[in-house]
Amino acid sequence: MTTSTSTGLITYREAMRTALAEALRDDERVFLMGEDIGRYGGTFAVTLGLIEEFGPDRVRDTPLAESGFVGAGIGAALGGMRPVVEVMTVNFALLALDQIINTAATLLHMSGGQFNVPVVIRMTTGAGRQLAAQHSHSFEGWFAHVPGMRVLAPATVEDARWMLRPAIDDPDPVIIVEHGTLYGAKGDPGSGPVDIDHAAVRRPGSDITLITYGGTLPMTLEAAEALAADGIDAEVIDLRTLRPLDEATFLESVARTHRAVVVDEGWRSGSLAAEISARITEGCFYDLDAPVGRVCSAEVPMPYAAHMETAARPSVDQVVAAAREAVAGGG
Amino acid sequence: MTTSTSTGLITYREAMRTALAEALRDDERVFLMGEDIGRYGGTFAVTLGLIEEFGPDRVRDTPLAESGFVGAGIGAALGGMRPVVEVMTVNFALLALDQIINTAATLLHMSGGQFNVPVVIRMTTGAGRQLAAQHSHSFEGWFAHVPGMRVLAPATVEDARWMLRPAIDDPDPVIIVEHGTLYGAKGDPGSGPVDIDHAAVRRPGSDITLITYGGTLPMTLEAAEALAADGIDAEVIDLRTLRPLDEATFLESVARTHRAVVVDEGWRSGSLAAEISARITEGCFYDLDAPVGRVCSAEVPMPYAAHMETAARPSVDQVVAAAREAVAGGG
Amino acid sequence: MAVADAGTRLEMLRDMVRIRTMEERCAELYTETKIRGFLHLYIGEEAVAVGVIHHLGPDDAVVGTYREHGHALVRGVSANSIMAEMFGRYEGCSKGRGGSMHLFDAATRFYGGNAIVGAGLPLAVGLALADKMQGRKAVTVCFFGEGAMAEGEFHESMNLAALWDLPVLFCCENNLYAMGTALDRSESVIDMALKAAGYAMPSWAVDGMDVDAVWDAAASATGAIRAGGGPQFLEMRTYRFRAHSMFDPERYRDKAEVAHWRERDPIDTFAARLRTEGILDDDTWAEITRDAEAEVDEAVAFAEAGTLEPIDQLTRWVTTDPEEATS
Amino acid sequence: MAVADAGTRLEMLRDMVRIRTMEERCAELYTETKIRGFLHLYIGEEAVAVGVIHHLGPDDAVVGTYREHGHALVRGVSANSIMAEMFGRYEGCSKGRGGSMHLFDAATRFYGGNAIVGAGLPLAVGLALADKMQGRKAVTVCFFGEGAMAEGEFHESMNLAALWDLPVLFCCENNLYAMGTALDRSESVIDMALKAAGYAMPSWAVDGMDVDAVWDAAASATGAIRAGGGPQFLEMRTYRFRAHSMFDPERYRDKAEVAHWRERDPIDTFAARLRTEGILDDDTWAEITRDAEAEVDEAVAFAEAGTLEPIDQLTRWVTTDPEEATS
Ligand SMILES: Cc1ncc(C[n+]2csc(CCOP(=O)(O)OP(=O)(O)O)c2C)c(N)n1
Ligand SMILES: Cc1ncc(C[n+]2csc(CCOP(=O)(O)OP(=O)(O)O)c2C)c(N)n1
Ligand SMILES: [Mg+2]
Ligand SMILES: [Mg+2]
Repeated sequence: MTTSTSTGLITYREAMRTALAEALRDDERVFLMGEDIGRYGGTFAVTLGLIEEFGPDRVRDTPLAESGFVGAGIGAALGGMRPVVEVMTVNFALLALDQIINTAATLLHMSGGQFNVPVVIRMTTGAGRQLAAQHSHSFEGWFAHVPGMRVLAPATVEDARWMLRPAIDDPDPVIIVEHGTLYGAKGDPGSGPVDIDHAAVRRPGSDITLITYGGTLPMTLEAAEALAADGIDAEVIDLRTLRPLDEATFLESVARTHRAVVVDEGWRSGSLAAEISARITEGCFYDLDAPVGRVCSAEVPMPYAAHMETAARPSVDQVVAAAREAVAGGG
Repeated sequence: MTTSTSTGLITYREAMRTALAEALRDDERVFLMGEDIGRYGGTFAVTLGLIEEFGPDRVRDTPLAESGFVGAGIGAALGGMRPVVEVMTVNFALLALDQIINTAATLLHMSGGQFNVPVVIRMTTGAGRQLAAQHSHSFEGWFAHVPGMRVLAPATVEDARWMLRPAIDDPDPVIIVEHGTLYGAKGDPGSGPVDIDHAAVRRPGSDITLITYGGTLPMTLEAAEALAADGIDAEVIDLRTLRPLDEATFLESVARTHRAVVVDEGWRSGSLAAEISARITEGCFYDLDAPVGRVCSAEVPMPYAAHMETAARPSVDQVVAAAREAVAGGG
Repeated sequence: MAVADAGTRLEMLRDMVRIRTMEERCAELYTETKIRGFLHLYIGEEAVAVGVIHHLGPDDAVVGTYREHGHALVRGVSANSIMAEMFGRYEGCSKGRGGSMHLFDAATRFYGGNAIVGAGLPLAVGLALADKMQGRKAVTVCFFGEGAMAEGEFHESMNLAALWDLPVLFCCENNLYAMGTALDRSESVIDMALKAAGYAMPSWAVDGMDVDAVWDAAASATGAIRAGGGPQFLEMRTYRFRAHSMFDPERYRDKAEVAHWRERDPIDTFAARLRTEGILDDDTWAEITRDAEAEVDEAVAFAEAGTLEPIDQLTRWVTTDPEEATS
Repeated sequence: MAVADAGTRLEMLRDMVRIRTMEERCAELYTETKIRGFLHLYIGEEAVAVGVIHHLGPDDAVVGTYREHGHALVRGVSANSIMAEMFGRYEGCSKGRGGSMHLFDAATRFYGGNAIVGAGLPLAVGLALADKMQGRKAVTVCFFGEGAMAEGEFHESMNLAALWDLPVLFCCENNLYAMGTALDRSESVIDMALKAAGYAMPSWAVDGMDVDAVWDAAASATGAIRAGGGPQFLEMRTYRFRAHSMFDPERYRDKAEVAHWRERDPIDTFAARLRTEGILDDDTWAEITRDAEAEVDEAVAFAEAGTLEPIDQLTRWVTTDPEEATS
């Protein structure tokens, strides 16, 4: 089912699929649930072929009822299963937010430690495919606000391949956000496991720290190359886990580079980028040579027209400009 | 219906009620809708007596169906009415988030400017009444993240009295968050109108800027008094409007005082306080003598037990300590 | 069954052909990447939009889904502005901000173009509430798929409309699939008209492949609503001939099933009937198809010639320019 | 109607008295500010929890609401730990983190204590799904008010349970009001048992003031579920004698209505019936009430003597201590 090319490179989509198949094979308690994950083959083809191998009970198509089936996933987790629930996009996840926030994230605490909720909830996030204002937003920062959950944002094929296992093993609710533009990306899946407690330095550098996650990692790396051509050696950090934040990794980096720019596809006001900025201010203010910069989406519901959508999203140019400004602005 | 005491002071609850009654009286298109706002008298007695004066059509009790009746409010706004919808608490508003975010906030844009949505949605927020983890959170920062909406947080009796009118006149969706601990607070309602575009300096000062909104304003003012006794003259800014943020007011203040602490009852990670901190870094980094401090709620679902709930929420002592640290830490 | 007059029936045939012609072209244009994003075609279901919307006047309102090109076109939104919208042009009915899934038109009270399944239902309830509170006699028609009926918002909206006795026509387009999920895999009871009983709402199941049947049922339902009978529910039994969207490889249904339904093509069968009845002849048919082609040709040319909104307008329409408030 | 044996019926009487006694005391303790937050009393509705839960074994699960003291107590959660919870003590069944609205107990599979109206329903569906997938024969009972039935989650959960044929007993406690909203102001159809028909789920309306009737209906329903009959729905027609919560001035109903229902007090009427049948005498009654008082006295003393969790434990149980994972 997984198509490994001769080069050993696979797509992000295949990596997720391999991980899901492996989980289904290794652990009887695991099952998948979501809209059109079975007979349709998955909206983004991530679950393609799994129903044939594992059957309709374990690759369970659901009605359109986000609150109901996410809640049922939470209940099944309480009942000893290890559900991996797919919500097509984070935009639709708003319909299930009550269950995720008011039940999954609070139950352990409200029950005084009696009931942990080992559910995994996967969803696509982000823009870039001209899907307009009801399919393109990036609400993962909201999940990262909520105590009681872990939030993962695999940005590489390797993370797509290996983050699921520890997510399933986590006794608490885990949200996995997959940027829609990454599914076709190819990469080396590595041989696992990966650690979901730490951010990763994707490119070491000494002049400035660029901090990002998920869908904006590729363009941030591109920006770093462009900056290198200019003699600016940027370190690129992939947060990987949006909650709990591994601040040690980025604080250590910024303490060395003295400058930082955060790249985040969410709208700027109240973005996850704001939190990173605030933490840097709190954690290494006296090391900073310039204010922490932010490159975020324009504060507009995502437009359909290609040129407008592109204009609304963070771009390589914006990152380069922000980095140059930070480097110029400091001492 | 409104009980004005001889001193001219009224409660925050009475101020809201007076504003609602006035709106119903002045504009035929205005109607109220929500759970138990009519015959019950309002969960927090804000709408007490209004059904008697305006009848059950205009003070419309709804079934328990947050998504349905909030969506109906949005539709009624499109249809030319001026609905003021009450959702009992911001926690329950998660059930209606899809309608608020994916419809109300995007419709004007998706329709290329054709359909604006003049709906007002009121809700209680915050902890302090031992209502535990499903009734006590502060999600208003999430609304402040979303383009297309205005978010108001009246913290004083005067704002409770006068913010509704401009909210109803606003052609776009407006969220009003009312902290549950404020309803009984007494104050002078003033004679209006108030301006909903600007933050207010509630206490001028020169040594440090304390920035807050809503339920934490009273304790921040208390902290300022405690600091004054110590010789630290704190300026207290009440944001009032959480979106769009009036950054000019707080940036001007911080540029003068060189230090800032943000007080926000939301959980720290991804809080509105993070946004304020990031904006200050961006807007007056070189004026700052110390990192911007944050005093937020502990990152825990709100506990029931009084001592634990108190410990989880921002306190005067924490604000004082953060302010002292900022003053000590700087140049 | 009451049948419309010959003129109206010819108009309905014409409208079905217009939709079909426009959408066949959309599919091509998608392949040519002129249209992007998600594109959901209505081909096979034309009788539903046509038979219902023919009963509406200018004061009535329509709430649609992301499969709404047909509804928009019959409602009176021009093919030009629809096509320009899909091309992402400023001349589009949503100024290029919405695309295929978000057609809007204030002039015809066409309220979308909603791509959150089920989310249009509460909106329709609210529009009808506004009409009722303001003493207007309008009907709000809400179209939604049978898949949407599993969503909580369906239930909440049906209850509110019935409880408050609102002038809404709930129009379920039961095409048997929600993406790849067959109705019997998503509903414990597949008789959708029956569900309305739980809200004491009058309901009928209608052959959605027959525009005469749709017209008749919608005549009764809109008539009842206008007479103060409160909300009504119609289950239109229909079928989509094409994939759910342009990304759908249709693994979940077999070709024979599609072929079987194609035999009931709402255009072919209706045209044949009109011929039998002597209402349609070769010349008229040729004219109808020629006009439809011409309309679409013009729309494509219009869209091609359309302009791109300047990027510096990006944050326009996030909030209302005070000059432009409409509601 | 099948009736339980005399011993069981006496136990049911005893359990109703235990609930009543505990809750009358809660009301006093609230006035004394020993209990805080929202307090929702079950007084008047005791027959429902008692008649249903008497059919459950240790493997079964219960999902309740914020009006759940009675369910917890009959399910086997000790009065001590319930009272300590309401006092905010570490010895409480939720360690003082939950309070009155959030009683939980893993030992008896008591899953709350949910204060978002309707939110327990999907949870119950999931618990039953887990049982079914793991081949366990358990029943999950989900209690909810008639007010919750207007929420979308009710509809979504009913459909999922029926579609997947899950072992859930949906138990609607129809006390005619949701806070101050009378049923006919919130539902277009007020026959709640009828709604289950929309999901092809067997359902009955039951006199919820008569514990014999509840016991009998629950016997059939749980029996059907255990026999593989899929989900069942019971509408328990009951009434709350007290206000919705301690803040409710009860403007929405008149005293005569309450008085009328009080004549049907489930404890008084059942005790009278047992006396007539010679099953209950003065001595037994005295013992039952004395025991209940003693149990509550002890619970209050236990709660009073309970400890406050150290504040440095504040962020405990936000995420799971790896040693403590349970599910
Ligand atoms: C809330 C939500 N969930 C999922 C989707 C993805 N989705 C788009 S269309 C669709 C199927 C809807 O089926 P139905 O209501 O029957 O309408 P049809 O497409 O058949 O016309 C799905 C699952 C969505 N847009 N919104
Ligand atoms: C989603 C949500 N909306 C509103 C509330 C406030 N509220 C608490 S109980 C209640 C009434 C519920 O009525 P019903 O379901 O009939 O149960 P009862 O209280 O009568 O037992 C309301 C409106 C809530 N807790 N959750
Ligand atoms: Mg369908
Ligand atoms: Mg009730």
